[in-house]
Amino acid sequence: MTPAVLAALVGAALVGLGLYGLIVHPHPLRKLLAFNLVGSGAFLVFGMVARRGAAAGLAFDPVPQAMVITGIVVAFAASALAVALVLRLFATSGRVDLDPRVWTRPDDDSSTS
Amino acid sequence: MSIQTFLDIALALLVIGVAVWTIVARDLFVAVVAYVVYGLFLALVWIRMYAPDVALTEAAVGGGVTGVLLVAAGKRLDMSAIDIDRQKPSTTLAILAAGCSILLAGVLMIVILSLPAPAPTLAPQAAAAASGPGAGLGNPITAVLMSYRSFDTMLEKVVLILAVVGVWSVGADQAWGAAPAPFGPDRPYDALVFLAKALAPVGAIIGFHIFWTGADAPGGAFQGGALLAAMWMVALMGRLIELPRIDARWLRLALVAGPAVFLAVGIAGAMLAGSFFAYPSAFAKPLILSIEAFMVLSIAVALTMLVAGPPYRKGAP
Amino acid sequence: MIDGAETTQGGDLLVLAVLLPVAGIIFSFVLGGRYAERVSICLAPLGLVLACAVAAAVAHAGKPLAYAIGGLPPPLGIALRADGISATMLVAVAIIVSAAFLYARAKFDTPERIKETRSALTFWILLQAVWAGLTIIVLGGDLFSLYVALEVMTFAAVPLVCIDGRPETLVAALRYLLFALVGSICYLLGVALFYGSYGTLDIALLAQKAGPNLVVWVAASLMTAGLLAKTALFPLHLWLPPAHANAPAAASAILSGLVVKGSFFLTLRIWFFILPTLPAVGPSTVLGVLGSIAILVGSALALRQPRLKLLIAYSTVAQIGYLFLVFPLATGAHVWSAIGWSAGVMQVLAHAFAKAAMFFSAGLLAESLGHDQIGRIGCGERRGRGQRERPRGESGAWRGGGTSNGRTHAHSPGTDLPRTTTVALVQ
Amino acid sequence: MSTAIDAFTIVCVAAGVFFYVAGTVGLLRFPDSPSRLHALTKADNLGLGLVALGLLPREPSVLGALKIVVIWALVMLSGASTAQLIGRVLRRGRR
Amino acid sequence: MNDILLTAAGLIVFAVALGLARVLRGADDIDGLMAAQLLGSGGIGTLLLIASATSVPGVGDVALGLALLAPFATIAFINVLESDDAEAGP
Repeated sequence: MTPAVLAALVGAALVGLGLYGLIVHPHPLRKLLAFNLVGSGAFLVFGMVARRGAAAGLAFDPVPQAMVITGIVVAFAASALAVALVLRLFATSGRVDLDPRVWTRPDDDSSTS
Repeated sequence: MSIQTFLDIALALLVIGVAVWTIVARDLFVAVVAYVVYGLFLALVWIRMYAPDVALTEAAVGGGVTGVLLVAAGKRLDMSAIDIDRQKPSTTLAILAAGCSILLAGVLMIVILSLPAPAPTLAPQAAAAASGPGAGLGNPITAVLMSYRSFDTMLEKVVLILAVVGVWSVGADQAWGAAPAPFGPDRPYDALVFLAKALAPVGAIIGFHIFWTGADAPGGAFQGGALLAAMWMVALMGRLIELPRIDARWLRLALVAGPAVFLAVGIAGAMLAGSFFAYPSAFAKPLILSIEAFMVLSIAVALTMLVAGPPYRKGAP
Repeated sequence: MIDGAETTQGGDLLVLAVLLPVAGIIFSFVLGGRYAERVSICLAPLGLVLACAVAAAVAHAGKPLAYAIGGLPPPLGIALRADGISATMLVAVAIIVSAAFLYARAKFDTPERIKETRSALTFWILLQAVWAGLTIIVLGGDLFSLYVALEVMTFAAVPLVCIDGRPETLVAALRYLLFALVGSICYLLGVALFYGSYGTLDIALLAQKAGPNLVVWVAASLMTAGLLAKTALFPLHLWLPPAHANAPAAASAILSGLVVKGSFFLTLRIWFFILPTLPAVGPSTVLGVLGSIAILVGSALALRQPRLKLLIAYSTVAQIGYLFLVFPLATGAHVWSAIGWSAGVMQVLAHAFAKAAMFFSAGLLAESLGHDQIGRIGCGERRGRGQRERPRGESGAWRGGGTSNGRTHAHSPGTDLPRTTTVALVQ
Repeated sequence: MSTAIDAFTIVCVAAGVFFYVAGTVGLLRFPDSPSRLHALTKADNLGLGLVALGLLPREPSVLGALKIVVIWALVMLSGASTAQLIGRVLRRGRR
Repeated sequence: MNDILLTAAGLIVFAVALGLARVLRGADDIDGLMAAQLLGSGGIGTLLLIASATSVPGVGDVALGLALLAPFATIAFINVLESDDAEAGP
């Protein structure tokens, strides 16, 4: 087993682990951490694909590596947006639950469009 | 078993261990510390995969800046969130989640082991292209990002702008136009000020160095931009400088500079080189480097503004 | 089958169609204030003309248009392509987005004496971003570009949901974001596996290479699962109703009419364009069954909603179910496959237009009445301002029932036939 | 000559590893936070410093050597400052 | 020689990773932070050793980047732990 395949297996495990955290944690920031684990697991799979594609004097296939770099930046942007939403939610309501049961049904109060 | 294999396996176990810790940690702060540590180990894994570019990006963006973002958010949420954090999930949910996760991870592992060998690759084409007349760059990743997949790279910069717009959009109406809430305390400790004064300029130089070598060696606009963003944030935490108002014209210009220049060069390519996003072969390298220079600026500003959050005014709801 | 990585006649139009809204975002952001609105209004007709030109060129050529960006053909480069369905979608997107621009002018204008307001600036930029994302999705020829386009759309759609800043909308937006992000990552994993198997992400090249093997099945399943989360097919529909019902009407129209179609369109791309050779009876049956359940569940829940916009949002859940019926209908080489495909495309268009129109109408209604509680849209209020401002045609058939038993009855226009039928059946 | 350099490297790196280990043991075993902080700084400064010193002669280019020196200097700078910051937080009482 | 350096790298990583046990045992936040900082400097040392022992280009630059990021993260975390000023944190 090459280091790359090993890393990809770790990536698969991370995807599973992150998915678990995503489902189980009620706190949105913990969910976000779990999402980041899933993301980095997926990137490791990409990394293996890149490393396996070593050829022509290059130690890796640069195309998937470039994609990983793009993906990391996008995942960060997503985290930042989610954090902003959570903080605003907390500032306006004092809660951060995502559970719909916690919230009074939105139909009952104001209904501006 | 060679020493390297042993190290690889041990590193893999460490990564998984820290990841588990991130998930099961008792409170948010510890989970975030674990996540930053995780980012560090992950960077080592990327090094072992011969991917220093990714390692640097992962360490800077994945671990460092994301960690700072989350820990600052945790502080804002204060203790209030603890009651839901302490909630134990129901056993059914936990078992269901564990089942799904194990299934997904298992299937992925099987598929990973059954990928075809020899692996298909674009490395030969990319190698030829990177040293060829098309781009003239020694770093094939930069060639791919800036030339062959320039379209994706430009779009990804647009995503960053949209994220900034999205973050700003959750601010209060009354605060619009103001600067985001300041980083750090009003009167920082002397040691912090000293560190910020010493670190920020040196770090800025290193950020530029990493961007500049990116043309021919690992590094590039993303990594350089992320480091510059970190250094800007260090200076902000030491209160050496203050955050700009979000309606400042220069800030808006800096945020769009990267994609705008990219777009302009791309459209110019249609007239000068016969195709959108094509570079005239004589000017490929200088053009790419100048686009990257603007991208560094945009990335550094965007990352910082994303961490800084929406505009803030005392008393605004 | 689409062949060719080479740029065809008229391929420039595709790049222009993509770059137009992207340039709009950049200009709106820099100029700020009321210029964001002006830029949007100016670009909309241009986009419409470009979309029509693309459609005309595709019809004229009788084969797909293609453009290799940078003159660098796939697999290393990226291609944009327009075939029949993408040209149709492009025109539909341009029309509905233009309509939303016009509709939103009243609510999201910047007052004279104020330099810039939060909701106006962000709304116009985000709406253009949805437009950009959808354009790239229908024209993109590369799976990774499509991933970035999906993200463009997510990043635009989520803040649109919570643009008015109430806590309910923030929760809805957060849940939407989490679903969408997980969907993106699943899609990305599939992309990695495709690249690992075939060394390319170009849709046309993959179509030539991909065959039925384990990796392809898992990759396609992961991507489909991710896209289903974004499309809100049952059982992943939970995020949709609160998100779509709480956004401003112009945004709801775009979210319900177009944004969910973006990820649905990619599902079509995967199964009918990349993997047409797969014996896909199994997956198409699964998608068909999920679609059927979505129709029943969505319709039933729609009937129980006390608010007009929630009702319309649940109707979207049901209508998404109808969209997925195209999979069992058009898979394979049956006599009905071609008709099934056309019907599927028709349903995409019909729902896009009808649902956008319904949200526009519901928005006007809510604006004039000050609420959108179905029970209170009664006879008493009919003679109010609402009567005068009610749009012609689209929603003339709204009829509020009594609230005596807490149950409300509402009829939707004929374009939303299946739902009306369900309503009738239940009644 | 090369053997001498190798020996120097090995000695320095081994000493560096020792300080890292010592720092960790200190972190694990010392009774209170200020003494743990003390252990931490030893690992930071001496551990990394010795490793860097050992690797310096192996570096073929001047730029590479300069990089190592800069890294060392950066870690010294930040280690000293953050230790002081941590100390202040400790003195003020914890969360 | 390279194997020796790599072994040293491995030793450093595992030594500092043991420091994490401190946090796992339920110490307070400051201890967690110190463990993380120790890991940071251990990571930099490891990267320097790997850079010297293997032919992967650019590892030195990664170490340089880490040397900048470690204090950045530490300062941010300390900012959070200081609970005196109400007005802090981005």
